[in-house]
Amino acid sequence: MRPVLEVEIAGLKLKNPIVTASGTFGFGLEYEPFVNLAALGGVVLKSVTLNPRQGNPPPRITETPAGMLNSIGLQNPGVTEVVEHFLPELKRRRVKVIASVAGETAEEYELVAGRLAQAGVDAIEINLSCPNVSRGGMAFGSDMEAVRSVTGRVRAVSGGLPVFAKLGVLGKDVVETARTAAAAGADGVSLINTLPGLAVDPKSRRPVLGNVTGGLSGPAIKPVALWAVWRVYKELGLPIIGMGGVTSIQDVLEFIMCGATAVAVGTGNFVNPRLTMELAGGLDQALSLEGVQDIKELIGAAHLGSER
Amino acid sequence: MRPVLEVEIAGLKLKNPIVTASGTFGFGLEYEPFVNLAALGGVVLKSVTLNPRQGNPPPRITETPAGMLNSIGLQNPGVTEVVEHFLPELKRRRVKVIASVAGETAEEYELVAGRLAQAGVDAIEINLSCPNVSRGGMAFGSDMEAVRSVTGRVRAVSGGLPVFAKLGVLGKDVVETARTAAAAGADGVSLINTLPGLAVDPKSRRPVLGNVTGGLSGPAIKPVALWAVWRVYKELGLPIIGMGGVTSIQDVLEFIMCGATAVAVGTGNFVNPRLTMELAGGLDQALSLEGVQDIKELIGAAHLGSER
Amino acid sequence: MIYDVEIVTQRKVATDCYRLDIYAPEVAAAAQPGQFLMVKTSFTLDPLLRRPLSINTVDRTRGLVKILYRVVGRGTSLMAGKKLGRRLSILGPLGNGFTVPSKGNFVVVAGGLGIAPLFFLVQRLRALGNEVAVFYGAQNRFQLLLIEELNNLRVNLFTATNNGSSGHKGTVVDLLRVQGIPPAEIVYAAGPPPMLRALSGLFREAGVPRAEITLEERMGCGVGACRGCAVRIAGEEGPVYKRVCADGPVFRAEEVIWE
Amino acid sequence: MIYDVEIVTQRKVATDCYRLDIYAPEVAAAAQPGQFLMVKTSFTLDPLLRRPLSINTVDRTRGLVKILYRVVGRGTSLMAGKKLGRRLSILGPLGNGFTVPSKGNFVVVAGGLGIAPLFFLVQRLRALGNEVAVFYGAQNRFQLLLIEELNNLRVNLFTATNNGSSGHKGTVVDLLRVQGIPPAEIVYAAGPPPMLRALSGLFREAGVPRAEITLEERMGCGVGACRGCAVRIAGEEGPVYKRVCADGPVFRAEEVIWE
Ligand SMILES: Cc1cc2nc3c(=O)[nH]c(=O)nc-3n(C[C@H](O)[C@H](O)[C@H](O)COP(=O)(O)OP(=O)(O)OC[C@H]3O[C@@H](n4cnc5c(N)ncnc54)[C@H](O)[C@@H]3O)c2cc1C
Ligand SMILES: Cc1cc2nc3c(=O)[nH]c(=O)nc-3n(C[C@H](O)[C@H](O)[C@H](O)COP(=O)(O)OP(=O)(O)OC[C@H]3O[C@@H](n4cnc5c(N)ncnc54)[C@H](O)[C@@H]3O)c2cc1C
Ligand SMILES: Cc1cc2nc3c(=O)[nH]c(=O)nc-3n(C[C@H](O)[C@H](O)[C@H](O)COP(=O)(O)O)c2cc1C
Ligand SMILES: Cc1cc2nc3c(=O)[nH]c(=O)nc-3n(C[C@H](O)[C@H](O)[C@H](O)COP(=O)(O)O)c2cc1C
Ligand code: FES
Ligand code: FES
Repeated sequence: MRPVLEVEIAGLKLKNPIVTASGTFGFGLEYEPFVNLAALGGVVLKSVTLNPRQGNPPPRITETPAGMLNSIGLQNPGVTEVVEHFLPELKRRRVKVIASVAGETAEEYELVAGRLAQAGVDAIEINLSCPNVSRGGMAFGSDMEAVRSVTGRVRAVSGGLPVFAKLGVLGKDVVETARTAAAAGADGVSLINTLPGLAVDPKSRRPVLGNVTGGLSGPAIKPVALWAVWRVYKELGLPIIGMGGVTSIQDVLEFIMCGATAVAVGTGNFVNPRLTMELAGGLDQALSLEGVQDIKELIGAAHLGSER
Repeated sequence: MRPVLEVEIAGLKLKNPIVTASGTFGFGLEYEPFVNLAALGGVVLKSVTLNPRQGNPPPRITETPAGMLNSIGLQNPGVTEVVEHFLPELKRRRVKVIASVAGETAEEYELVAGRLAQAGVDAIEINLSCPNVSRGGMAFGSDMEAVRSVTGRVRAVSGGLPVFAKLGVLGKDVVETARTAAAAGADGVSLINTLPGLAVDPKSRRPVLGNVTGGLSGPAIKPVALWAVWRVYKELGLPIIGMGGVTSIQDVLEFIMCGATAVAVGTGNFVNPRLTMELAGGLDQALSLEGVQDIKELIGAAHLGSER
Repeated sequence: MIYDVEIVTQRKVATDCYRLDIYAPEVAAAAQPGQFLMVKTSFTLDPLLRRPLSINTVDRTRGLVKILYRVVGRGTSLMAGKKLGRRLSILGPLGNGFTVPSKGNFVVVAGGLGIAPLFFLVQRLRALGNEVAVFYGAQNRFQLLLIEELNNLRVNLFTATNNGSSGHKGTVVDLLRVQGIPPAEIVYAAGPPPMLRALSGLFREAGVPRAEITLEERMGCGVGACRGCAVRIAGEEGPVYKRVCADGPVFRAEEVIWE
Repeated sequence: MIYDVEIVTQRKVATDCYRLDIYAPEVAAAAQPGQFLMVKTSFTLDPLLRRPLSINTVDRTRGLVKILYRVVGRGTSLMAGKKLGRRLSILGPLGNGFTVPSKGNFVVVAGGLGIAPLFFLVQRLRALGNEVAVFYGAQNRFQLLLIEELNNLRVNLFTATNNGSSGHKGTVVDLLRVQGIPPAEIVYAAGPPPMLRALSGLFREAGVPRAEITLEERMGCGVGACRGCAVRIAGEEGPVYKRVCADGPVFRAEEVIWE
């Protein structure tokens, strides 16, 4: 008997727990030469703002030990283009779509989320790591008042759709941020966004990235991501989309055992563009080998024996 | 002409910027088969508490991508043994000694620092990442009141010695923590302590570490460490001992260009036990190649051209 | 698009420069001049990302794809250490190549490793019977690669070296300034950014009808998804960031905004 | 103590098991049975840490050090892929070895790869002319390694395999229970923790005068500095954590506190 891979997270049914991490998979179509989108649990889109954004000056990417820094700066075509062009394409492919919402103000988040909800996405993810212009660029996610207002507004315009708050781990304790987001109406959380980072080119004696600082992702951050998932699951028991450095089935299982219901692949797509498909396909065998009949048995399994 | 490698950090003269990271180099003597201690800028000792501590249950170490997790739990022989046994040995070797102080209460920090200062160490580093028992185990470093009181008390018993506050980057914004520590009397800061992390063994479905969570160190965290050094240098201009993932001369230069005056080697010692010596010895040539006459020219050099 | 391939030959062609042949018949069949591969240089997690490398040429009958590269860092030095028989993961062919018209006169300007993508282009242009003038500059004559192969293609070859050990003493830009750009339907160029920038100015002054240059930028995905490989391009409504991997790597010289 | 060495031979001796010879005359000269090396398996940053591996034996005249290991993860599989002539960074000899008395009767109990450090011990004990009985258990007869070498040393060899393909059918602990522990000044053991735990009980019951076992724990530094390799030991004032790398890896069976 083949193990059951279907999971339900905050009311959203996914055929398997494998989804993509926002910003690493474009709008899905870019990966069609490698991936049958319909075989994935779902696709999380690049964060979208109200108007098109050009993003940060290059260089935008640099490699670091077992990881990478990026400072894309939310380059995206704006919500109208996404609603009119990409969503209809994705719908035809019958893949679950989780749209990621970004903005410079709480109003912008609300407007973008409203447009996307109306356009028929399956869930909303709120990218709370954006700089808040009205607070001097401090990330929304480290200001509990901003978390509350953005989450509340997005919740209000998202109808019955599941809403996930995507959090980093710096600034405020992640459990407190998650609790605040949940209280303001988030159905679950996405953990974790990139860590802040910087690299210097010793030859030129300048920061490598055009934007000076960037976000650290990839296998390097996996232990931190697992720690965040573990704590939020243990303290709050919220539905979690876990991510950070996933490159193998073993990584997927680690996230699930820490408490994630779905697992997102980000930087791993760059290393192996077929990774999401291979993971979705390989879970079957991995679970059979371990005698697991339903992947849901494993969610949070590593907590058994620890005081919860 | 050989480039000048001597640096002065918060009044402490080091013959070169290379020091060891607390907890990774024991009390120095363990590395004598590999390293001539007197050739280093200085040795930062394992964090010391008032009484001997046994530390956490094993396993205490696990490897992660380009990094490692540890949950040693401050195993140390207590301040008396350090003062009576290790310090006299180190003194005979004419190496600058920076003693790292830890505790469960502000009183304990004060007592330990006082004993070490009297015993003639060259500087004090306050390990603020310890769990504060009177605040339910929350790290001292993420509680500004605790940072103030611990730093102030240590400052008061340290006479004229330079005092460095060693900070992590979670909990509170590192600039704010550094500012608080400096206002309370710290002469400089050591950046960064490990990031929190966790690993799961999918076979046993349990966390790998006996203590469940641990501290992430090694090259994986280097970008985060550089980011912290960059920010504290830019915002506060404090003297900085930089560390996190140093394994090469290039890494040392990156830290210095971001604003560190001294650079500590931690996990890198495990990979290459001679690393500190090789770096101290190799700086000469690296600087000559670049036409640098005095390493002090490079401190913060990557900020030139950025608004400071 | 993604293949696990075997290294058929690898040989050192100059100081730090290697030419690698891999067996990848699908790629050989599909590749166009100017396209590139994303190559995984290690099976561990460090180095993590793939490296973009141009398709230097293909041998369709033998199913081979050739790569010409210089060791500049960890990824390329790991590649240089791989012996024949070792496997490599490649992704490609990627990107939009050069325009290859079936008739006309063409000028190709290569600086250093810029010859890597341009050699394939020259081959194609010559195979179609076109006239091709190649201006090729390098540090010294040992760094002028594929000279014999270029001569076999019977192109008009002009070289420049910084130390004058072959051809004009100076850069290839100096050479073009001295000699003038021959009349051509399209001028193509590849090489280091300062050279391309100088050439773009020269092409504009000379009134070159169409100039195509190939750009490099650090890459994440290589397939157009991450927006990591941004380059500033003059758009109809002002400057926009385009993707080297998916919108390029070949761009028209006049649309690139040099920072 | 730290050497860049060359691989002289590497051969597969059983499924997933390899024996590696490296040229390291200083280490060969200094090594004692029970000591280990910290081996760097990669020149990149992943895997990062060195791996502890026992000294299986040395050939002092030829300056060789031998390592017997099983591929269980990334580090060991990278090692297995290294061909002769490749270089390796090693640190050692490290730790405190077994007591090697010059006279007496001795019993050696090996489970699986536990034979790695014990083989060197048996050689030494026999070289001194001592009587040695070896009890050796493994999954099956193919996993019983170095049998010919042990026979050449003229020891009393008793084997056990889980499937009965050689010797007693069952574990080496079962075998010892059935056959009884021969009288000996010291009994030595190495193998998986559950076996060592069971043996420790057996030795206590049997009134063995002195039992030395070698322990494994994940290591950071390998030189006693980081306190990463803690093992709980009964101290005079209660349990204390000792370091496998510097206080061991050989401990007296009765002082180990099994968790
Ligand atoms: C479309 C494209 C085609 C290319 N074709 C070739 C080719 O045919 N032959 C060839 O030798 N090289 C080519 N390059 C450049 C090649 O990708 C880099 O030299 C290579 O990625 C360096 O990898 P590394 O790990 O050895 O160096 P790293 O250790 O990653 O870096 C070493 C140094 O190289 C520089 N560098 C790294 N990546 C890039 C990049 N993408 N662009 C510019 N500079 C970089 C950095 O400044 C760094 O200091 C091409 C690049 C692109 C974008
Ligand atoms: C003093 C000492 C001597 C040793 N001698 C030998 C020997 O002679 N031959 C031999 O084959 N092995 C020996 N080992 C075990 C060997 O160190 C591990 O098998 C090796 O480190 C695994 O590395 P890896 O990268 O292949 O596995 P990893 O990918 O690191 O891990 C694979 C699995 O192995 C386990 N593991 C990893 N490291 C250890 C460890 N240090 N102790 C216990 N389990 C571990 C983990 O559970 C993990 O799931 C010795 C260990 C010690 C401490
Ligand atoms: C190039 C790049 C772009 C990203 N863009 C976004 C984004 O637009 N919105 C967002 O919420 N996260 C973004 N992220 C963060 C990822 O979604 C993910 O949280 C992070 O990379 C950790 O996962 P990984 O280690 O698997 O990449 C981006 C990450 C990368 C590498
Ligand atoms: C095994 C181990 C033990 C450590 N113990 C301490 C300690 O006692 N006190 C302290 O302030 N930092 C301790 N640290 C943190 C290091 O001093 C350093 O801040 C961190 O490891 C980052 O540097 P690295 O990446 O070079 O290791 C320890 C780190 C490791 C790996
Ligand atoms: S490298 Fe990702 S879009 Fe070009
Ligand atoms: S491994 Fe560091 S003390 Fe043993």
